Amino acid sequence: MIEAPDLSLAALAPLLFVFGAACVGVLVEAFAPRDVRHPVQVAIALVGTLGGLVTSLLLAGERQVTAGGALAVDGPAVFLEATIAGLGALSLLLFAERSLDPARSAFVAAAAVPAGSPRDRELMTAPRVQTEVYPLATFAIGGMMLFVAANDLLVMFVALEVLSLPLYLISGLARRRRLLSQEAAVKYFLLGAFASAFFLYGLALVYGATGSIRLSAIREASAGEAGGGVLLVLGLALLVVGLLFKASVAPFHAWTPDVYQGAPTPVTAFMAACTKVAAFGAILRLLYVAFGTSEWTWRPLVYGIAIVSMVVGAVLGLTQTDLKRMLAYSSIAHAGFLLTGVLGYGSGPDGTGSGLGPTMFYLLAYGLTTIGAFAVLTLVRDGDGEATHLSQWAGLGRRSTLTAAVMALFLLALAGIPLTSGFTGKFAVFRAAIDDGAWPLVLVALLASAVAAFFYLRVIVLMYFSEPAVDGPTVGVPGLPTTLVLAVTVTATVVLGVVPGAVLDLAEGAARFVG
Amino acid sequence: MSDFPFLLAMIAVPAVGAAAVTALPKGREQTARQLSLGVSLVVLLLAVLATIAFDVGGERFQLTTSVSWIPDFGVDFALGVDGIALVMLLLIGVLVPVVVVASWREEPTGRRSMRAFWAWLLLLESLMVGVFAATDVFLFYVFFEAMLVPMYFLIGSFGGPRRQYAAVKFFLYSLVGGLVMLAAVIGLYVVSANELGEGTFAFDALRQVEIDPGVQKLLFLGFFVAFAIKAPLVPFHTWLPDSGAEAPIGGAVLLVGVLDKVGTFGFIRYCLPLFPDASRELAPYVLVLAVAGILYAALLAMGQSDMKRLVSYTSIAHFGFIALGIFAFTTEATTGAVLYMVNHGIATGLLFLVVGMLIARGGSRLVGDYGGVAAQAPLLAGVFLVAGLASLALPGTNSFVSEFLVLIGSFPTRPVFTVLATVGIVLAALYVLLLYQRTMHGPPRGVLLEPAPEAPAPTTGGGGGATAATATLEAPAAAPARLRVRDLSRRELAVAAPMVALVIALGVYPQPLIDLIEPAVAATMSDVGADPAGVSPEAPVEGTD
Amino acid sequence: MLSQYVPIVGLFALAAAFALFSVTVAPFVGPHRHNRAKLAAYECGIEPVDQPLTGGRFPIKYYLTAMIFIVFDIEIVFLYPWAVANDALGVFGLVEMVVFIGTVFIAYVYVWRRGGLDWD
Amino acid sequence: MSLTHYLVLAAILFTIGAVGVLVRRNAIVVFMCVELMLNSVNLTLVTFARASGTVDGQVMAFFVMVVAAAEVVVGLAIIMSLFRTRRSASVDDANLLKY
Amino acid sequence: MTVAAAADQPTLADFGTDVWWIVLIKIVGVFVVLVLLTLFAIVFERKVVARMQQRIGPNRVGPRGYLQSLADGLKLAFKEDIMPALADKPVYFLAPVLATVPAFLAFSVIPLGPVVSIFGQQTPLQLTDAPIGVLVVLACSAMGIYGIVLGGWASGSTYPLLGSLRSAAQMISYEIAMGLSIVAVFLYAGSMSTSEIVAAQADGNQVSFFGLTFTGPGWYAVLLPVSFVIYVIAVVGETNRAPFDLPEAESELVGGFHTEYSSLKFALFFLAEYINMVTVSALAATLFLGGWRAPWPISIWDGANSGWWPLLWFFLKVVAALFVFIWLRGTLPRLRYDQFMRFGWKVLVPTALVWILAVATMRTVAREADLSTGQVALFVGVPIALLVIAVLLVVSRASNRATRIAATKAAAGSIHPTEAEPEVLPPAGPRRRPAGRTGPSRAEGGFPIPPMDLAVPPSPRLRSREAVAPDGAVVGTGRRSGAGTQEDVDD
Repeated sequence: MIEAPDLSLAALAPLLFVFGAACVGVLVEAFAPRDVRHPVQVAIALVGTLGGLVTSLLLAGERQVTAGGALAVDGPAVFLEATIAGLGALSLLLFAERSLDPARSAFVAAAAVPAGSPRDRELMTAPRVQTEVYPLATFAIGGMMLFVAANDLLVMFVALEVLSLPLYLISGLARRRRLLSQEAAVKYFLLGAFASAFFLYGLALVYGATGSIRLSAIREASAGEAGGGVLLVLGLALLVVGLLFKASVAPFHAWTPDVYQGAPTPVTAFMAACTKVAAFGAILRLLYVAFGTSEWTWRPLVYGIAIVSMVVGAVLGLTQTDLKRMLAYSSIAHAGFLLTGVLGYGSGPDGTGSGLGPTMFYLLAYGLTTIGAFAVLTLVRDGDGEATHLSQWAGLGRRSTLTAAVMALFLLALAGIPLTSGFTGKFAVFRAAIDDGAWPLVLVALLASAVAAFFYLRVIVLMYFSEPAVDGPTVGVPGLPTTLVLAVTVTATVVLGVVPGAVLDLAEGAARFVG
Repeated sequence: MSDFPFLLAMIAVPAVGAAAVTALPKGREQTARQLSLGVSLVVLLLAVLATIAFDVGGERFQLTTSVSWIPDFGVDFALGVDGIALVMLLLIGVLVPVVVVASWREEPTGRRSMRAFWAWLLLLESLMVGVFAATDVFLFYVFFEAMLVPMYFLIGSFGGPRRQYAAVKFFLYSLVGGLVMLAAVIGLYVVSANELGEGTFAFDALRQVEIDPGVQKLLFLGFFVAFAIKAPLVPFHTWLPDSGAEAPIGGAVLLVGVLDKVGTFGFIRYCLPLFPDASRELAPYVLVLAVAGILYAALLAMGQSDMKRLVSYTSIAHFGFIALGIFAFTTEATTGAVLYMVNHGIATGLLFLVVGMLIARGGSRLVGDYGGVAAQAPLLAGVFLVAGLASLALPGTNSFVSEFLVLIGSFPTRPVFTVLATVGIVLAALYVLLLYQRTMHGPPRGVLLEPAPEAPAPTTGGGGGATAATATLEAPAAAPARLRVRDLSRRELAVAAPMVALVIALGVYPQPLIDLIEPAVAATMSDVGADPAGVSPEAPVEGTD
Repeated sequence: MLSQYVPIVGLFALAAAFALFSVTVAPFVGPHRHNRAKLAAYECGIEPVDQPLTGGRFPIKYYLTAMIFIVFDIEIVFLYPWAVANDALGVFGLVEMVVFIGTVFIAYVYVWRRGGLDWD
Repeated sequence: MSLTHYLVLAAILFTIGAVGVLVRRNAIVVFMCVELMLNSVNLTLVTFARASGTVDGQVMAFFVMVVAAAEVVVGLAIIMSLFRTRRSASVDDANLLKY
Repeated sequence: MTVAAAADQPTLADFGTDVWWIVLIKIVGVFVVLVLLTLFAIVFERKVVARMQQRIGPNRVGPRGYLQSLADGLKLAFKEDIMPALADKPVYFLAPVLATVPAFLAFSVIPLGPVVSIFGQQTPLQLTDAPIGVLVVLACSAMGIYGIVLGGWASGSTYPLLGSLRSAAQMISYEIAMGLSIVAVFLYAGSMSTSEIVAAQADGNQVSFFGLTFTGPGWYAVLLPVSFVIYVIAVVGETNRAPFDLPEAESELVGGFHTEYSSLKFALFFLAEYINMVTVSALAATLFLGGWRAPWPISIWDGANSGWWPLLWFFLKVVAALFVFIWLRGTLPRLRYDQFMRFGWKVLVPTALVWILAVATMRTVAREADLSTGQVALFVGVPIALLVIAVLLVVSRASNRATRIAATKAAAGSIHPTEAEPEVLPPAGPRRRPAGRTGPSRAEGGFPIPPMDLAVPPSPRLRSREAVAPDGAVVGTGRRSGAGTQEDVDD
């Protein structure tokens, strides 16, 4: 008789909530008539994600390993699950925006219709909307939440795919510039599959080296014989490569600008915020829990990659003329900053590291800010849809003071100016890194911040100090969802900058891995 | 009364004022102006009251407020002032209302509302107060960086033709400096955590930390770079002429008068007490920079054709003096330097204001476009003269006292540097007097002439070195025209009068300020371990250069 | 360790030899009466059009069917081990499988309702 | 044949797949190379399972197959949608997104 | 398992231990059996179908015509072997091999009988077996699809391509149903090894039904009737047999995937199809009909399940199954493709899934709660059955909703039940029947007639060669002169 594994439904409630909502969404897609589908889907997706958020908040303080040891419900998992659920809900609100585009939605009405065909042109302005994106996005959110809670490499891999596959799809569903969007999806998919193959091979090697894929078992095995040998180190490297790809860390960033630019902007926001949280959650867990004792194996690797990512993101960001691409490079640079925090792996014997809390805080802060920034991007439009070229933003401050002000706030936060959440986050991760003696890294990070600040500033300069172009874009009046998102993100950006104490406490208190 | 949180109020009142101005409906420009003036006067009142409440002989930091802010970082929202900070607050209190009045008729470029200008100005005031009042290094850093934003928008939105360039340059310079300092701030925290067991940012606690000399040097450099950029020491100064020239007059006054003082204030408050060993060791290098700045900036100032740039360069020279005073490590010199900070704010502020008034009339920033103003506008010329003389530290003006103190104080320890610095005084006399003479006297020139109907339009955009000679040659061609220079209006008088009064008053009787400053300086000197003995501040004020 | 598979290899060899022999010998045994029409693709007597379908488009339905097949084939992959071990797994195994099949059923219902199973 | 041989074979297959992804231009072929990589992982897993005498690795191979199948479904859908518009599955033809 | 297996019941340990010459004998034996069964099946089919159609069938070659298929095979060998010009040569060449070899292999795990003595060696009458025996069958039958798809594709011709596509779609669709149908068998047998499944069916099933206890037959066809029915239907589709022989539907696709094949290559496809038929019949016998074990009345005789007798029972069962195949072919018309696919996906698959769950639930409940079969059937089976019926009802109503609505509307006269054909072309000239003429036309009358003025668009090749008629009307094919339009004017 095989023993049934222990399964704490309460501890899994956030996951069940989100996945349940996704399943219900699929059923709604199947049964609800087309005209009521959109509001119903939005409602279900929001209920699911917010339910996930609330239940994970209720789980705060939980520390257990459940589902036969496959899932860890501990501080970081719960904190990041809540983060992902919250950010996911915000992204879903952006998905639901219907009053901005004259075409009524950011998503193509029928993905199967070839781009540019007569039917496609007909559907372009039809009131029909794509509603499958909601279950897809909910599945992705569920996958991300699973990703950060995975206590075993296999679950991690499955979660990786559960989060990736819907993303591949929805990044190809833009209503306008469909070719661009489809191309982005193909690139994202091919490179994503490539990276997951690497992750998988790493998994296999680690399994071969340690005989287990449970993170705690790997920890023990790697602690035993001086790091576990070539196989283990190779496996670790491959695993990390796979994860870094998802986190869009240079030099595994090749997809990021293309996909960020091609995907529908709400999806870009979703990817930029949630995927990053999830990927870093997994990186943290993998490095701290499984390889915490063989720190020397990954430290130099992460050290170097952090530098490369910051430099690449900051320097290439300078040359961009498209705002979405620019934000993509910004996200690459931020990934480097986050790695700085990851390096601040401290002294704790049970996987507590001084870098864990700060990194989680940074993830939350960055996610909120970047969603806000992309939300602003959806507001600025011309005849072709969103006006994302830098030159089109000239003089935006004249057209809409408020929009420009909000964008400026987000850009300042991304640049890490004090009294915004970006500064608090940066400070926290840098402190962790310096605490661990990574002086040179922090200096590079600071220089990179300065360089990156230049391209954020350039946008502000354009918005405020340039004359508006004659046939420039218009600033749309956002509907309720986008307004809500902007309100939340602006508030969060300011609050996390001015009085971050409570949230920092939360992150710091949650920063204890189990297993 | 002393329980009243003056400092908090001084930060909160302008911040709330800024929010209120922003919230005003469109078109209420007049209300916005009046509100701003009211708020800034309230801050002045608070500053004065705080000074009264300040006990000169009391503890080092008074009027303290401390609230736990970010416990995870060990950061407190800790405010408190010593004498040095207090005089800076007074300076802010005085300058802001003056600037408000001076900017009363400022016209927005494009369709922009001026409400933003007032809001940014008030926000800037709030943050400046915060910078000087913070006794927590983290809080200081936050204010230090946050201060950039309003200034950036003031320059970028309301500045001159090259405002974009200037704004970005200003921001990036400051940001780079700030980020380097951030590294040092974090490092300081980590060091304190290692030394004290628990990390802290509290200034008083940090002073007690014994830091390894090598680390000290690194941290010192981190802070120093940021401050050196802020208070432009020579290799880091290139942003100031651009920003000073492109900023609106009000912004320029605050920029040079207060904002840049943060740098020198930082030297005194943070570099010296926290890293005494490093300070002593590196002082010669700093002094080289300071003296080089004095001479180099003075030379450059002479070559400027743009009045605002010229004034900016004079400031750089003055900052050299201040730095010299600080790093001479004598109480006199440092007291002089602090006093210089105040006086320079007033004197250069006045100079900027006058230049602004002149530019408002002529529409050009070039020296060569003006001439013979004194005949038409004697009041303006008079104020200009006072400002100029204060700037070159003529005895009887406020700057003299401080400059003299600096030189007297530094001579015993650093004779060579002091002698070299005195050369700067001569150069200062040259550029100020030349400026005055070219614009106020001589035949009328340039844009101040009404063009004759048949005469060709005067060339306003003359290149860098539009000299008096070429301008005089042009003059006969425009002979039939008449000058259209108005003298000072009542509003402008209201701006100039208090400043002139301060120039004179502080030149004659600086003692109250010195009394305020000296104990704090002495405490700093004991922190840094310098020889506190020196010439007493009551040294006879005699002899000129 | 894999000896029970050896006979299969033997059968494979025999079957492959037979089949290969057949296809190889066929051209030599039969008559050869060359005729261009014999080499043309069979089009019921109409002049053949060059390769109308290969390299062109297939109905999307075939693709859909293949996709749905994969989904269910995968389901079967999990059903077989479960079925064999069902007695040992007990109630937990049943519950797991109900959840699993239920989940796949959701996808199935979706495909059905959205017309993925209709051929026209 | 020892287990090492299987591992080496798997590594070679993986490398072939990886190189294929990098050098081939047809999206479908690239995709097939990815699948080759996944299957080489399966081989590795099964070999290790054999070596360690547990069935974990084989169970993992199941999961990998499932995921690979899901990837096929999604990937072909995406590639197909691009192909239907452009009539080409070459990665080089997808060149709208550039710096 | 509580199988009181007879001593000669082989276990898994018995396999893979034979000496090499026994293996060789078995291999050749399986090969010969399959070829012979094919030859038999072909002629058997022809004769049975002929009987069903009131004909005699082949009766010339050999005794009563039983060598007819051998003669046909030999004849095929001496036909001309044609390789179409557009064919992809290597694939075209190898496709028949690819179809045939897996067909043979699939039979390798079919148990033909108990352990017997061959030249003194005790060995089971089965080529081999493995713990995953049935998977070998499934894998091999799946591999066979490649032969068909590649053969159709490599022919470089339209009909074979369509045939192979259809065939692939059909085979994978029905493979799902087939795969699901045997899950319940594994569930009961607790094994995927064919010999163990046969062993599991050996004993009668103790059924206690509310106090009454009796021994039912052990055949899974009886215990799992739904599985069996699904299996039977699915394998008919899987083997491309009538009424599901759509890949080679003569009336639509000429010959389907093998249109371009001739001679021995065609013979190999033919062989593969019949071997597949035999294999699935044998599998049906193994999984559902007790394998080589004697059926009930005979099984009373103790010697029936030992020695070489079981070979007889086994082949009887296979032939019976083959007869069903032929019977179906003789009686049922071919389905339309959409009906066929719909049946597979919308009926077989969900039914199989629900059935699996029902079986598993009943089994688990019975084991855990220690209930008798009858109670379980009452407490679990009945509710599940009701639920399933209700769901099916709802679903079928829902799926027909659009049709019903359309029907109602059509009845009310508001819409036409079918959408009007979009008008592609302008009419070629004045209508044959001027509008003014009274009286109903034949077209409006009762039965449909093709439009008399049908205009067919010119083929692209024609268009490139000659100009379109000057009046802009489209030239109908076959009437290239102006006669057609002239005629219209005359009328």
